[in-house]
Amino acid sequence: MLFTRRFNRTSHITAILAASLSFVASMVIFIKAVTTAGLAQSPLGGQVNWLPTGDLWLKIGVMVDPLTAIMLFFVAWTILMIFIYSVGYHNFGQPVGDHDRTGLPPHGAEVKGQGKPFRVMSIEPMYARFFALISLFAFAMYLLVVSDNLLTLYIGWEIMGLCSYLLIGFWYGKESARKAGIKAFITTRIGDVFMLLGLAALYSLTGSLGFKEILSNHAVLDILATSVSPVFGLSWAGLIGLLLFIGTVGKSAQFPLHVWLPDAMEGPTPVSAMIHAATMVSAGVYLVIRFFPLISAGWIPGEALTPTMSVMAFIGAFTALFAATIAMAQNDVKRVLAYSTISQLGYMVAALGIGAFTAAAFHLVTHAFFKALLFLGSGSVIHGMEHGLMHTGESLDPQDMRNMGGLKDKMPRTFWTFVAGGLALSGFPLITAGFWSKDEILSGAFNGAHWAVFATLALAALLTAFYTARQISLVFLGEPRSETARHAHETKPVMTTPLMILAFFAVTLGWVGIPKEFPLLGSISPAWLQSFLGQMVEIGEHAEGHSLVPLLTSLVVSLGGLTLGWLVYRRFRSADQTDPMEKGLGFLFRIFQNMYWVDEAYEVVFIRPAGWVAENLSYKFIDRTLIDGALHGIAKLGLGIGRLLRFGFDLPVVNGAGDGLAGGTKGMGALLRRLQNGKIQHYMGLAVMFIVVIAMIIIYFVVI
Amino acid sequence: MSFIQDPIPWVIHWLETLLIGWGLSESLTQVVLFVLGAGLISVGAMFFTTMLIWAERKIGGRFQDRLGPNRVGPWGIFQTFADMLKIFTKEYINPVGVDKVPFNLAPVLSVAAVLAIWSVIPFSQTVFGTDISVGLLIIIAVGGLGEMAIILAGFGSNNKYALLGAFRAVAQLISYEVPLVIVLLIPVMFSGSMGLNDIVAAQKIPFIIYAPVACVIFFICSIAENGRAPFDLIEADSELVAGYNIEYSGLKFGMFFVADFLHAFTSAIVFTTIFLGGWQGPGVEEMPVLGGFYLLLKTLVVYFMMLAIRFTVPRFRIDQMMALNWKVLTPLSLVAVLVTAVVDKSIPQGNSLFRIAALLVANLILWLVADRMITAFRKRHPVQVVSNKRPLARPERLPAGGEGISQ
Amino acid sequence: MIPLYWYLLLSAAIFCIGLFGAITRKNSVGILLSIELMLNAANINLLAFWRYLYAPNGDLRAEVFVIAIFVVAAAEAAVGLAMIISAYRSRQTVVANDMDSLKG
Amino acid sequence: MTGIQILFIVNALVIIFSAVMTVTARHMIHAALWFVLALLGVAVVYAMLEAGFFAVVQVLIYVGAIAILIIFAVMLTRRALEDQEKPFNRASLVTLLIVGIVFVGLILSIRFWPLLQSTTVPLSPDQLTVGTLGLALTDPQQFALPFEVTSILLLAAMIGAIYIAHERKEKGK
Repeated sequence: MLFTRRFNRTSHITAILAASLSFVASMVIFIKAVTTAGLAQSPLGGQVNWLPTGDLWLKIGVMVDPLTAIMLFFVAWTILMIFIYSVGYHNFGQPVGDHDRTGLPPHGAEVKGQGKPFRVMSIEPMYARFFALISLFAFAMYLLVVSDNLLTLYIGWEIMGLCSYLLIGFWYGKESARKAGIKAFITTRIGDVFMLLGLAALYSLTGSLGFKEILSNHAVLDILATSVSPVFGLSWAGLIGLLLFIGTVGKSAQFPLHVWLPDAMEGPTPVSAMIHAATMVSAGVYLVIRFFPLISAGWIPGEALTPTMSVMAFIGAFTALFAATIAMAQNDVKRVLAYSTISQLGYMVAALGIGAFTAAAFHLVTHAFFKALLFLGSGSVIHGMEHGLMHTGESLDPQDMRNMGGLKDKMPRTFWTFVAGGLALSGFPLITAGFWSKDEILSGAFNGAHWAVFATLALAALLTAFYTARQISLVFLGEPRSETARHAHETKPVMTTPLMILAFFAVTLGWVGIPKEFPLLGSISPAWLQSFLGQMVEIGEHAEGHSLVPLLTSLVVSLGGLTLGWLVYRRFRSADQTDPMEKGLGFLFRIFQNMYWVDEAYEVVFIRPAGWVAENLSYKFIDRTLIDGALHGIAKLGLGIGRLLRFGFDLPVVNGAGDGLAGGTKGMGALLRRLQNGKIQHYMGLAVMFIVVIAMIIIYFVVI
Repeated sequence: MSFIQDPIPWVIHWLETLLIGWGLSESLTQVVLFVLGAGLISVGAMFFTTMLIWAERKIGGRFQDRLGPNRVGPWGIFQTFADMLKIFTKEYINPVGVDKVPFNLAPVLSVAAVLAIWSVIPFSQTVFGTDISVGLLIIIAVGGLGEMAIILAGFGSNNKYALLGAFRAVAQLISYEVPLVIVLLIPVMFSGSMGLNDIVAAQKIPFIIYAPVACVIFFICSIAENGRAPFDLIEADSELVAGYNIEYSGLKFGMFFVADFLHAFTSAIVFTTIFLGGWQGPGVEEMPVLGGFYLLLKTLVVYFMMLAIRFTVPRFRIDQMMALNWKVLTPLSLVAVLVTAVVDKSIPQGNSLFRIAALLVANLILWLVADRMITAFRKRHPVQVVSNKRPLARPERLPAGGEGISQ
Repeated sequence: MIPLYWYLLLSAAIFCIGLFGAITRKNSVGILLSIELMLNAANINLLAFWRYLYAPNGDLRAEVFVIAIFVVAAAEAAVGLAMIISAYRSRQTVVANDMDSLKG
Repeated sequence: MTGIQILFIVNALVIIFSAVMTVTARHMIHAALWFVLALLGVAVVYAMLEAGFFAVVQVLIYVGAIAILIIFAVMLTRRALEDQEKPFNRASLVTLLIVGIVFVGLILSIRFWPLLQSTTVPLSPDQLTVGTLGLALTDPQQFALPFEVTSILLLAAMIGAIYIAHERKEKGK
């Protein structure tokens, strides 16, 4: 990154080469994994000795079991597609912008062609940096997927947190982007802290972090499941599961901590696709799936859920519905998709909550594909719109769906692929992947007799279909509602080819998972996925008969939602016309549109008081002794707390503590700064002196 | 063993028995013999150097179409001794403001550094100073001592030119040590040992056939290491008067002088030992004494090549010298090591002829590729002789009306 | 035959000398020298222990450690001298206590 | 008092003396020279420990590379080195006290340890070859990873040193 700043070609060639290398490797592993029998019992992979600590070696290693194989499959595909796509998205080969500055999206460049000069889009100023960061992102995801112990998984997890922060705030010239980056970082950090707690608890209990040692070891699981933890009488397994699950809540944006994901749209579109499809949110769900044996420890299929699982089921289902309603009322093409992601993740979490293990994994895979497809498609649309903007100098938001319309004829390839993705998202029967996975989940909920979950998810599915139809008809169908839309046109093949490949998977991938009991299709389907993943969990899928109710439900909701949405938004003429739903729902719609004022609520509840505290305590103190803050661990802690309080999202309880600590630190810093004269040798002397003193004390008390 | 086959061990054995017969203890005998051997080697080296100086001047003369020394003795063969006398009797000047310790330490160090190399050279199958397992490393290490000597001389004699010369010298020596050390990995790879005896013993077929590229790189680097033309920027008389030894006179200068010639000859020996199979030759098995003659013969050939290069190739400019090292030799040596390792390991041991052929081919391909790349680079960036900053007196450059030209 | 603790005394002495120099020497190059001395003391210790306690049963950890210390010493010398030179370029001094722009 | 012991003592005295001179010498260049002498002595110690490889590497790395680097630095920062006032800062006495305490502590801790009276057992030659060490360094089950890590450290140091020391022509990019 340091050196390739000037050599854009080198940078993206390097990145794509690396991506395709890992892609090939993943495919090889995948084939190998598929063809190996009894993979769950004896996973592939190996360990290498790390540093010699005393007489035993600290080991790090990789492990490939069915879940990892599946993950590798879609992660590799989506990441490679996204990489290729982003070459086009960042206008490689276009001239350098006239007044582009690093940290701002490109503004376009004047080109003196033959005849009068006209504007074209200009290349991203920080092209090389983008590829460096996104490669790191991909690396972290691979690390997380193939790692065979929780520690390396956590490392990859944190690297991803960092990358998401850097990439969401990629255009750091924009205030909003900066804010969004920080928001994402802090929000996920909250989850991570809990996850770290769970990790520590797990390690201290079992003395190991390896998956194989813990998850496929009945003795350990039983002990964990039966022993009672100090916290609300949960079993240790439940408690740890809950903590890890909170980590997931942060990472894959479940209800209380979902606020960062929509704002993450500030980043470039490939990043959004990366976050939503390939890496971040998938990582969150992957964690829960991976730890499903632990979470579901002590749960017998068909019986009442363990507390942790019921929490997961509730949060998942609620998020699904909640986000779907919000998505219904958004106008930004990317925000709709963002909220749909949240709701789909809710599906998976709910599925896990009710113990439908393979269903969750299945939906994770299919969702990754069609969501990546949708995002890249929307990116292509935006790109086309911006291209239109270059022609007609009008000032409008190229991401606002109300300004689009009629793009079907302008950008056909994007249209068809987008439709494929949208249908998959809304679960269009039989031909799309989304249908099968969603149907799995619904039937799981139904057969498990979790009626509330079932009803919620069904409703959410209806809404999903609805807003998908809304989006498609707003963006592509009808008449162009602005000059720009009229001048938009198809993007380069380097962007559309990945779309097609993804579309292919979005359609066909569902067929590997057609359940056996499915009428007339199930007989011919091998139900490969279930058998492949089913070997992961000893508690098999509780498939007591496949009733037709969930199937019919999903049929009805998807078709109904689609038609409904199309009927409502078919005649949406001009951009400034009020949304037809608003007439229908009125106040409710405004609630949706403003996302239940969650952000505002956080603002009032957390940020204001925290900000007040930060202003009055931390600020002065930071300004006064910033250097101490940088140099002294204590002052750094004070600074960190000041930051944390300032950006809020922290339980108000902490404020008091932070208050005291910050105050204390202030005094401490003021006292310490006299020692702090910047002379290295002074420090060194002091250090040695104190070592000597401490050593003497120890010797005095211990030895003698 | 008889005297004819292998005289020196015979003599040593005889001395041993003699001393023990005189009633010396075992260990003391060893010590005495070591001291004796070391003294003999160094004295012999010194004497040999005088011959070398004469030969070099003679050959140099021939190259430059002169007669060379021809007054003292037949063909001026005693010229060097005359010079030695002169040097010994010269006044012992100690300039003002010099830093005593480094100034006086430098010449000794410079000679010692070269002589230390001789302690690990196997002169024949049975005659060598010591056979320790890291002989090559010792050679490189004492090379470092030589650099110390130069930098001390440059710093000690407080003189701008000396300091400049020392800077240049150390820059050049350190830079050229990099590819030198890298290519030394290749013989180590072949012989599986860093001891010089094992390396020589492994060369039934000299390594120059296995690894010509490494051989050439090593040759160039060792010329640069002892700082003679075309790498004699260290004492480039025309630029910095005499380099680091400008302030020296009398015996001290003589020591630098000797060290210079001795270093050249020593690097020739090292080259022979590492790449030309040292004492290896027909009939050394039954008659080890032949090995010494073979070594001397090969060494003299190599030394003559060095002289030829010295007296024919003009001096590099300093940037050219650095460019040659960092842009050509170092990458080439790295690639050579990699290629050699890959080829050598990929070929099953045993059928040595096929192995040699493969290595040879690989080296030639490498050489060709490097050559093509260099020529292509030259085509793209032709050498610019005249810097365009220099004001060229062109009539059209002159201001109009001719004012500005002083009458 | 030399008992082990001779080596340890020697290395302790070198270490203390180096420590003294590192704390009190004005010239930053001198500080660097002293630190190198301390590293050498550590190496003597490692090798002595290796030779006396570990080498008989073929344990190589100490030697690996010594190699690591060599590398660290080289790296530290390179980076340290680079920093000293650039600091000298910018503020014309090599006296460590004058480089106190980090003071609070 | 065998000969080897005498040799050790002489060598140790040389090392300590030159170390003291290194720390106290006024002229940086002299300090560096004493430093080199001390390093050579340390190399001799290695040789007495039958670690010939490390002895040679000591000479190679320290004398051949580090010492020359240091002398270079001394010359490049020459003007600042002409100061004739005493080379210590004002903390010297306190430090002397501290260091003395440390030294005494070390000696005591050495004395109280029975293991340290142990003497060598002769090694079989194959335990002293460089080959075993090299194999151990490249064996992934033994020390391959630390070895690679050290190499990466060296690379990073090289890049960093170049980046720091190379003066930038124009500010910014």
